[in-house]
Amino acid sequence: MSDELFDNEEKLELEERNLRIIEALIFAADKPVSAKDLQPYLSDGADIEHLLKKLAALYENRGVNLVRREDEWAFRTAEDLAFLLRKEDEQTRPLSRASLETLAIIAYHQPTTRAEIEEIRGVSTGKGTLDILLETGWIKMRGRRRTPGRPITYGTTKEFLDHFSLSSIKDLPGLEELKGAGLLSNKLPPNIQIPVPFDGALRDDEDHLEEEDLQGKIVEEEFLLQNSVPNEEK
Amino acid sequence: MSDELFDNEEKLELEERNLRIIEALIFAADKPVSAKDLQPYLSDGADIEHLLKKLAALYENRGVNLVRREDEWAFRTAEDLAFLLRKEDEQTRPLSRASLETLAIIAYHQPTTRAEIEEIRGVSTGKGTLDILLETGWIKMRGRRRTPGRPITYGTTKEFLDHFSLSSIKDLPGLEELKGAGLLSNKLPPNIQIPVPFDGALRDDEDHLEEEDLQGKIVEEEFLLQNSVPNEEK
Amino acid sequence: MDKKVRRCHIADGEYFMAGLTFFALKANLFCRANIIYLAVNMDEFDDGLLNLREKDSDNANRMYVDIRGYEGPLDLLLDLARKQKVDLANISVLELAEQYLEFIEKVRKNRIDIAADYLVVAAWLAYLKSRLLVPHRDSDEEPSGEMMAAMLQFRLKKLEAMRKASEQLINRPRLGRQIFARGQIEPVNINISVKFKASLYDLLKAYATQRERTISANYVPSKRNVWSLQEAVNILQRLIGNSVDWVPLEKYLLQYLSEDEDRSSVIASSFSASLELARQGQLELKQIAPFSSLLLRRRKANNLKQ
Repeated sequence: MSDELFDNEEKLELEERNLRIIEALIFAADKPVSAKDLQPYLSDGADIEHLLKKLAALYENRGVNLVRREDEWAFRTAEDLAFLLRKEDEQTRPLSRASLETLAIIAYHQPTTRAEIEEIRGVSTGKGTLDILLETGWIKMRGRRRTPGRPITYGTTKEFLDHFSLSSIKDLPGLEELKGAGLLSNKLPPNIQIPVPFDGALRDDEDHLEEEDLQGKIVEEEFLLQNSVPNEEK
Repeated sequence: MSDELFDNEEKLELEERNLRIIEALIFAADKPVSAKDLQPYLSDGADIEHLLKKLAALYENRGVNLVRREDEWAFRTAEDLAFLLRKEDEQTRPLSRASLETLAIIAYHQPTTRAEIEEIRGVSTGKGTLDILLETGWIKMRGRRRTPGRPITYGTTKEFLDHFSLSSIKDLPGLEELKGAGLLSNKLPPNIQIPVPFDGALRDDEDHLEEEDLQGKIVEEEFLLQNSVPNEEK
Repeated sequence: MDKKVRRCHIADGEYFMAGLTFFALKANLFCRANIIYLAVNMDEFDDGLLNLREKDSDNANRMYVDIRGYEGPLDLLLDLARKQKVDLANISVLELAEQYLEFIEKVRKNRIDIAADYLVVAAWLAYLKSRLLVPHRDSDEEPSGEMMAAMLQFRLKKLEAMRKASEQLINRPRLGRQIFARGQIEPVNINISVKFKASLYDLLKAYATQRERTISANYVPSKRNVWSLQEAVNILQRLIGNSVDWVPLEKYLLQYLSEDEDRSSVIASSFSASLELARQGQLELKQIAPFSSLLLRRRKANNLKQ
């Protein structure tokens, strides 16, 4: 009787040892491990299948589970904790110069079209620039101008005012203030004008956006852009 | 009474969940994780230290252990299973005796300077020796000693602890003995004043590293080394 | 400690002795230049050792001393001290000093180049020896020989302790050799959401800069109306026609002088033109007083001709 007890205890000890070995081997392995891989490390006659199932049961409710993939075994994060392995990371990035310039023009000249922006900047606006600005949430598509080509008009949003700590769009400094701040030189020709920005409701020359605009498809085409560049020199 | 019971149950459930989360996060990470890193994922007011100790106890006799590396935690295969897993890695060349001795001196005497290392070893430290150790990531430049010549002080890193399976620098083998024998001191044992290895924040007699130190240019010069050898006989 | 070095054997009692770089540093009075980094010329050294070996090969009572495997003089000294087979605390420093000096003599006889620090240490050990032999006087400012010897013993003990510690350290279960981290790391998927930032100043600066840039690019300075000489001649010819009355120049130019900007150019050019026409004999010029109006008329002779 006591012999049997002793035997049993020894058996349990051996099993425990086998379990620890399996645990360590699967943990350290750089890929899932099969029963065959484990065999050489275990005591003779060990029932690997049984041991693996026992180990899997041990980890069943833990943060890490021992899972079977076909005939191979690996540790994996418990499925309900998978969210831990997703990380939301926020990156702050400064706006590129092109984006910043475009944003500034939209702010001052709104409602304005892409063609007008290009005309003021003297270069064509890359497709990405407006996309990025739309992504920032600082500008929005307002409507479509009632001119040939029906170009989309852009304007700034409340988020824009928030970000730049402006209580209203009229707080944007005017010509004299820009000069006073040294941002504009005094040698400018007298005919330079800085428009009064307007971010209110649609103007008379603006139509509502169409269904497809709202779905994010900007249907302006190149020839429209070219044609709609107003001739300022007149 | 039943409310209390319920509260208790809820508390246990919460703890269980926190344990699972810690388990999953440390399991998934590729390097030791600090309590601070775990914090955001746990319920408010969770006692992380307690949870980590509980989890460590849970894994104590398993094939994989939760081990402490200073203020960070990681899962590592059990030490007693080393014979199973032993791998001779052929890629990393073994450390030279000079490097190993230098490493030991830095570990036991930290924060220490090159001059002090040379003094103990009785030879000048080859240019490569410290470089190699810095490259292993086991030692780091800590700061500069506030003595003439402002020599750079060296100390060990967390990677050092992790590599040599030490929970903290106080676990260095034979440390107590050495301390008792006054062998970590610069002075003869009779006037015992025993420095203890220290890998914490900069000490009173250490300055921060300078910009160029961090760029990897060690600007200690030979004459500094010679001049900064402490005068032991006084 | 496995030292993969050539061994040399020398006669019993001939210990290779070396000293301490530390003391070498201290003793740079003895050897100002090339204190530490003068290497032993190994080739020559080896030859010397070979000679030694041949010479002493018949000596049955021999001792092996590693040379090349030593990490400097202190290392060698430690090994030699161990060969005294006593506790480091009980080594005879005096004996070590004597052995060292004998060694230096021997090596010099064999013309083996030896690093300067060995020589420096020899000098230091000779000094130590003398301090040990001469009784210490209280008035002595220098540390006693016993003190210096104790220091040397202490240093040897420290080095030995560190050596032992380094062995213990490297024999610990090491990550990636005996202990392993998780083999399959589960990558953390990071969703990066980009947040843009810009300051109002940046915005205004950008606006002002580009407005200024594009305006200056389009700016065309208005062309100043400059009459060339030929133009002025033609105009003057036309204006004067066949008039033979004296008429002031500015009266002819009345319609051109209304523009302030052009005024000086018109006057200058037409004055030059009038001189030119006078030279050609087509006009006659007259001025009644200095700075008064210039009067012009068609020359009569021409009129007659026409």
